[in-house]
Amino acid sequence: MAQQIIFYVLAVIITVFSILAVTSKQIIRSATYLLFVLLGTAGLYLLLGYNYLFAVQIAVYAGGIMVLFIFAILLTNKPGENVKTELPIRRIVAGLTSLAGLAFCGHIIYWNVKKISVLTEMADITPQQLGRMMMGTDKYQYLLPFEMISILLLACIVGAIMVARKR
Amino acid sequence: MQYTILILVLPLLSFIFLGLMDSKFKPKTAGLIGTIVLGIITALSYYTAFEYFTMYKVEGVYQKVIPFEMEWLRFTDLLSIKLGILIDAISVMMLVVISTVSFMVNLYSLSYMDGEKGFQRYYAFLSLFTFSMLGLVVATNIFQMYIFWELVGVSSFLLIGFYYSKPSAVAAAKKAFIVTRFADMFFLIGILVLSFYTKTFDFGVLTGENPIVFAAGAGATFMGFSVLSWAMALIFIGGAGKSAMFPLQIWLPDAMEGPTPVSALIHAATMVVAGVFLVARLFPVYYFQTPEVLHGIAYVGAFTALFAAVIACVQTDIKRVLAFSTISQIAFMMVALGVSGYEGHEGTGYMASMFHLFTHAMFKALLFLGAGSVIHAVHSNEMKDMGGLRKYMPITNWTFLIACLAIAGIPPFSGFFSKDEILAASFEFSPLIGWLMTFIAALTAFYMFRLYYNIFWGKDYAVKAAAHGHGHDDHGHGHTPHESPFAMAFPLVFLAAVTCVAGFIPFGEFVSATGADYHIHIDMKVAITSVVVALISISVATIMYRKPSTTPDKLAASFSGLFKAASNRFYIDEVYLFITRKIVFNSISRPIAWFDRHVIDATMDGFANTTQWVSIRIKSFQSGQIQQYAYVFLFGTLLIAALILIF
Amino acid sequence: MNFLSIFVLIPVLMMVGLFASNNRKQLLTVMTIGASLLMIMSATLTYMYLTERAAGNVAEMLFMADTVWYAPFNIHYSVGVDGISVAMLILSSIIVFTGVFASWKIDPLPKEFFLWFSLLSIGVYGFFITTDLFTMFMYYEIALIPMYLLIGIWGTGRKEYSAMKLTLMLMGGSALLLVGILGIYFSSGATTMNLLEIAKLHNIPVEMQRYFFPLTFMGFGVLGALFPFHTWSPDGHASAPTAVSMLHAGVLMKLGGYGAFRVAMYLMPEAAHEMAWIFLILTGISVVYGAFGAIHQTDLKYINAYSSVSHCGLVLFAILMMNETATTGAIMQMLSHGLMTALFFALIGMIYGRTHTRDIRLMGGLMKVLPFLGVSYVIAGMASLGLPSLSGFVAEMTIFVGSFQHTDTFHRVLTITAVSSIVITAVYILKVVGKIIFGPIQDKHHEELTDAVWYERVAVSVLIVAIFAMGSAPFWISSMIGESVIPVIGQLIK
Amino acid sequence: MEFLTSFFSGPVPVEAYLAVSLIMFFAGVYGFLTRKSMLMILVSIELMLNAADINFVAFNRYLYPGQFEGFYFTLFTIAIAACETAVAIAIIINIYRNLTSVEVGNLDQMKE
Amino acid sequence: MDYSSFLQMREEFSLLGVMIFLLIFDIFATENARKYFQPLALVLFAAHTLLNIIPRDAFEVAGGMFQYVPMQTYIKSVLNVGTFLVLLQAHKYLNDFDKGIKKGEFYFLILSTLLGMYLMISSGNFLLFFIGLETASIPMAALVAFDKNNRRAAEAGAKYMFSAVFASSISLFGISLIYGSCGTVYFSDLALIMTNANPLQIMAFVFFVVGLFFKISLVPFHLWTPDVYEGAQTNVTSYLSVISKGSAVFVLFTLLVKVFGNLVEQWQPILWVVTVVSITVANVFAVRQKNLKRFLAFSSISQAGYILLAIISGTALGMTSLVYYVLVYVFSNLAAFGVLSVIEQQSGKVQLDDYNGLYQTNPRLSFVMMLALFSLAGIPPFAGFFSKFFVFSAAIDQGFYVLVFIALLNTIISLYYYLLVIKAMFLTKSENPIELVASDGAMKLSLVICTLGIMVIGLFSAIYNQIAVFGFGI
Repeated sequence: MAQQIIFYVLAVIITVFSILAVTSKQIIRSATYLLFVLLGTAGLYLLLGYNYLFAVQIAVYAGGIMVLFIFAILLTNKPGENVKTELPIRRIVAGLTSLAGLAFCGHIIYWNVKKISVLTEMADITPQQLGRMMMGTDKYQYLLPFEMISILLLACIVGAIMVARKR
Repeated sequence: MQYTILILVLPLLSFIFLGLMDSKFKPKTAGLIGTIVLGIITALSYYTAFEYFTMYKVEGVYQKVIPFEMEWLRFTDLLSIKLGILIDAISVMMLVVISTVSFMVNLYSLSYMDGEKGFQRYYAFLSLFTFSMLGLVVATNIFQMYIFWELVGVSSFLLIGFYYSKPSAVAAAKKAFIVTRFADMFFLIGILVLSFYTKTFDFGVLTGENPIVFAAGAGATFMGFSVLSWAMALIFIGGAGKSAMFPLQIWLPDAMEGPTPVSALIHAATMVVAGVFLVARLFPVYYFQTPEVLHGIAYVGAFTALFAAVIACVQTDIKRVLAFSTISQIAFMMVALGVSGYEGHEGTGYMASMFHLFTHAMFKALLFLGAGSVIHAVHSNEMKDMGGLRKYMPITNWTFLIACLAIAGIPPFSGFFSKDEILAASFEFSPLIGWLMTFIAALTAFYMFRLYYNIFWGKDYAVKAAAHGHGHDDHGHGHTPHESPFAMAFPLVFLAAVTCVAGFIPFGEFVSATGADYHIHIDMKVAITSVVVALISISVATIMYRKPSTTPDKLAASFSGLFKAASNRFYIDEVYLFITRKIVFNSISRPIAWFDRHVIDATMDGFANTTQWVSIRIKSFQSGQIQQYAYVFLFGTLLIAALILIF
Repeated sequence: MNFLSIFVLIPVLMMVGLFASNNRKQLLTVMTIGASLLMIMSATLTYMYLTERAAGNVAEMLFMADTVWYAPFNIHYSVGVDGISVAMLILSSIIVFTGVFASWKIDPLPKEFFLWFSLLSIGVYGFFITTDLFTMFMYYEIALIPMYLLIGIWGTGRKEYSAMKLTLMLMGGSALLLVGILGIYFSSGATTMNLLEIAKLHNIPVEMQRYFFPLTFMGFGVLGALFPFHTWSPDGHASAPTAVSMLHAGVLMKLGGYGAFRVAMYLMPEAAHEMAWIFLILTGISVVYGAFGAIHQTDLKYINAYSSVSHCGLVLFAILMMNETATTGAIMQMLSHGLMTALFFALIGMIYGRTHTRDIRLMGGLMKVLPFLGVSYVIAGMASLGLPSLSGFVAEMTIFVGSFQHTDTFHRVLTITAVSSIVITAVYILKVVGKIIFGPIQDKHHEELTDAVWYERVAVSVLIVAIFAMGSAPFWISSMIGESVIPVIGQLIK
Repeated sequence: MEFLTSFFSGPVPVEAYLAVSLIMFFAGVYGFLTRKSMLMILVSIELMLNAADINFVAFNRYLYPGQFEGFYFTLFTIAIAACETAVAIAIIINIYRNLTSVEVGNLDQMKE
Repeated sequence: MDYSSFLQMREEFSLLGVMIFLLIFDIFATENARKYFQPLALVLFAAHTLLNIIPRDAFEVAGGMFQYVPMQTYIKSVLNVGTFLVLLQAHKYLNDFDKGIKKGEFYFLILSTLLGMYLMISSGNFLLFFIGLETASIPMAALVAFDKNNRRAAEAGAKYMFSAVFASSISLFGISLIYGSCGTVYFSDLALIMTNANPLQIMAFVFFVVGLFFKISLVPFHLWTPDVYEGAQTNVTSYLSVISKGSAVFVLFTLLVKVFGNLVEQWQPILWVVTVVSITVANVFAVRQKNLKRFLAFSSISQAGYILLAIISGTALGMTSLVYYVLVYVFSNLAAFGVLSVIEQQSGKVQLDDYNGLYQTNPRLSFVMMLALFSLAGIPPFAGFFSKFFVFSAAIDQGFYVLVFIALLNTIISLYYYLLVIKAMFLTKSENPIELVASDGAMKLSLVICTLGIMVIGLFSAIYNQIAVFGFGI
């Protein structure tokens, strides 16, 4: 029961703040709402038993990305300045389309996904296991993507620096 | 008779030679070459005639001889165009006629055309014409005939348009060509239909004894007539075009724009009788297979004869009078063929037709050459510029008179004999046609003597010239017309001589429908009637035209409607003009050209314009706004997913 | 190296030679030598072909050669000729030869002009020697695209518009064609692209033929000026420079007829039988419509272009009659039309070069000042209206007689309709001849014009001689073609 | 009512997670389509990526607990999101430097 | 844990080696040595290309996460050649731009995107695939904004970035649903599981595949293309239009057959519609373009549509034709872009009207441009004709007659706009045409290679036949 309640609380948080994040008039608030959403998501990971993921989510998103956001917001906007309002017609059209998409996808997913509501018991994943999977080269082991994402990171750093630096 | 091939080859060579060398020759040289070649051909023709009529008679029947034939173009196993020479009575007769007249015309032209620009070209064209005409008459099959038929047409076109910088000459040439071409189209279709059912082009097979070739087409009908009737009628239309039968006669009077010797050769003696020759050639087919068409030919001929004769009475241009006279006389020949039977006495019409063709060629050429002589002297075609010329041009006067008497049917000139036979045949066929033809014969006598008197008698030329005071000062011949030089006078005299004696040739012994002998016997009743009628007509003409008088004008006034209509040739030209200008040009051609530009082409351009239009209309999709791009992206995704899941 | 490939090789070498040339003299030398070589080659080929046939070789095609090119698609570079191709090769050589002389003074950019011209020749020659569907299509397109630049750069009048229109419409045709060709290949089992082999297999299902026959026929028909896809022809021809008009009307339009016969009819005989009536009506319209259209025109080139529509319509018309005689006539008509229309365009170009107008209303009496051109024009006109002893007559008569042998009344009635074109042709030809060649001189500037110079005389004389030769001695060419259409006709009446 | 009670009383079904992620995803989409500031658009993007992450995790945990594919996918996606954000922010800063504005509507120099 | 199996990934490692070497060289080399950066880089890259041109036997690495088949060597070689040409064309620009200090970044970014494409091509798992996709697109955004002080380039960078991220988010969502419905992200397992057309799977597939459509820039996912092409530096544009697109179509083909083979009933109609719409819409837009870069953008969209014809067939014939098409497209499009870029660098002119009368002043460049356009339009005897013919054949082989017919009708429109450019260069006279443009050696070399490629590839069937040896190769 506790699980359910925690879940629904998190769900409400995520939903509400998601919507607030994309509708708020103040950009800094938006960023804050996004932070809540991300934290909520981290909570879901924890709820599902993926502690490591929870940690990463907090560290990378809340720690890294949000900082970048705040930094960028501060750089480009005066804090508290309102975002200009869009044409309402576009908002309505976009909203309707999003709702239609939501309904459509929801419908398809709801009727076709395997309906399992019982969590199978999962043995605790030890950091060793995680590390071994991360460093392995067999099936269900992830050394190759790990290496490749490092290259991606390198390239992105180079690119970002190149674009962002003054000269 | 292998040498007959020379009759075709020589003029062709002459044409090519003269045509290619053109102005490299002196005019006189070119003329002499042409004339000499023609002289040789004439001699050859005479020799052929001599040899044929003496040596190729087997059991009293003249045989058909094919001394030369080669395959020229092969269509199917059965159908192929062959080029060859068919010698039989009528083709030999035609050879003689053509070569004689042509030779005379060549000779005559040496003087008549002297000094004209393009003299060499003129002789080249004459050679071409002679070649084509000879080829036509000796054709062994209908397709060969068609080939030469076309060549004749084009030579006629070239010769009529000889004075090519004169718009009227060009127009006349075009008209002649197009009208005859129009008729040729029917000829061609006729050939196609005929050959489709008979699987042959060959005259020998078509006119042979064995009618089995027609079996395939016997039962077939098209729009109520048998296909053979259609074929033969269509072929006749081709002949009618060349022979200027109503309603295709319109080109012939205009064709008088050409040099007068050309008119004499082509539009009086030879080419225009090609139609008659064609019908004669296919006579057995007409007679045995499609008699109804043959009768139709008779009626068309009779009407044309009347029609042309009436018009001839009121024309003032002397060459046009002769032209209508020609039409009328050819129609006589057609009538004769149309009313003719086949064997023995019944074949009078056929024989008469050929006989008349022969005699007519001679005296009509004579008339034209005489007219040429007159025109040469007075530099005008109009009767009103002439008169009293007998004093200045005695030879022309006498020869012209002989020709007039011949055409009027006064014995003992040749025309009497041939025309008499035609009348006799007509009376046998039906009294109505007989009397009609007699009446036309009377008209003939009338208008010919009207012509004669207007030229050679009447008010004196000098007086007229003084009165009008125009027409003579422009050129260097002086005021007094004078007799023509020898080169022009000789052909006149020669042809006059022929006209005088030709009637006594026992023509029937040479030419008849079956090839067997046919003895001419003059039907005295018909003969006397016709002579009397002719004499009356001549008298009337004498009264009216020998001295200047007001009678003609009064008559014209009292029949003003008819007179006006006849002077305007019964407005047939206008009808044609209406059809070509208004219907073909303006109602078919112009709409088609418009349709092509504004509908078909516009459709093609329309595709291009539509693309452009669409391109401009949809440019707002590319608004530059990422969010709109994303919206389209999303929408596209959802749409694809939805469509694929729903269907 | 196969003997036939030399026909393609020579233009390639010509292009190389042109590339290396520096001045007009060298260019012309290269072109003259190349064109003469082509003439000699086609004469040799004709001789060899006839000798071979006389020696009793009854193979459908002679001098065959075959090299695998794209194995996965069974594309081969395969060549071979029969009487039809030989005739077409002769025609091409004559036109190319005379085209060189007709563009002796081309300006500007002579080098580029001749390069494109040679490329065009490659396409034309290749098309006629090949027996492979793909290669055929390739050559077909090679021949099309140089037209754009040739017209666009060296043309006159609304050249850019016309060039674009011509190119796009012809490309539209080739789009239809490509679907047709691929359809033929795949529905015949995708085992061979060789025409002869596909014909031998004869296994394209009839329901597939019903789609591909019209596509292929129309595809080729566009180039053959099939109504209603002919509108590129008047504009294109009117704007093109002389030699290009000659080559285009003289040879390129023949690709259409040849292809329609070789590919569409030969490979899909059942559908051809079923659908012939549709196209017969269209071509029948072409014949009459083109002729009537020509009457109303005032531009010499337009007149000739519409006349081409009419004459080329007759080609397709005769092919569709599907009997030996009519088809032979069609091929002869291609030959004849090629020669005379080339002559026409050459003369029009020469007249235009002197008078600077093509409007018949502004000209007159040219015979007086330009006797050589005048006489030649009259001869061309006479050939066009089917005067015996000139090429037009033999071709048209063969067509008419052949078509009329059809046992069906509908076909015979159509034939009669087509026959009527000979009168209409006479009308517009004589109208022009009477107006511009005969009659009084219209423009006093025209009195100082000079007659044809030597290279123009060469071009015109060669064409006239060819027209006369074909018209006077048609037997050998007719039999050469006649025996070559038998296999195709055999396929059709099977 | 029964529905509601059963909904709350029973174990949390996988659909519930999916519903959350879906709402988050389409909120992101909505944001992308409507927000004016590029930074806001970036925020929306984060929502969309995050939604996918939730899916992976939920599927892995509920449906395919045998292996850790979804888990690792999420892990790497987080890293990728970080890369994206870094470069995107660099680009936004660059835009700001050029235009002194981060309004997406100003990116309209090239169109049609 | 046996890492030695990684050594089999020769292409990736050799490219990685070049990248790292260049990065280090760029950072640590002296000012003097840096002059040799570009020649060295080009030589190294050429060596990399040549070394990896021979196909090997198929193998798997990392438990099937990386799958190699010989066909991949061909497509990678094609991409290598294309990249090499782009680098050649960029030579002068990089030397001149900003005094040449950003050469290193340019090379590193380009090569890293290339590495990303390698991964996409060879991946056997959606995770690796997605990483490859991102590696191929995120640094690309930085590249698009390379000329960052140019407002247009900055704008293009932003547009590309946001569009790409939006697309990859949707794609990722799709992948998550695929995982949800199948329980694995390994291609080989997915192919077995995805047997019945579950709607969820179909929807997931659609969500996923539009990400690739975006990269190939198919209508309606193409809207970013012209703007980005126009704004980006020309060499980047050419890279984007040729290499990025070439890799994506290959991947699309592989995935459709290898992973979604059982959904063929679903994806064929999708591709059918997308092909028709892409070709038509792109052509209609292209007709009106005045800026040549935009013009080529629309042209490349329609070309992508033609490539789909090969994909939709889903056969070995289609695969071969696809690789061949990409090869030809590389040469043709890079020739066009090469001319464009050399002229833009010297005169700054990219408008169609500026090209009026180009032939008078720059005959060679006009000639190359003309060949390129003819090849793109599919005119024989140039290579484009053959490649078009083959993709049409591949589609017809599977019975897509109507589709091919529509595509062919569109070639008329495309011919029209290609001819517009040719018309401008050859037909239209101009008062002040672009003056004689001198191109540097590298550019000349690249144009010569392109020209040779255009003229020769079609006529020598060995190339196609060689590709066909590995037929399907999936």
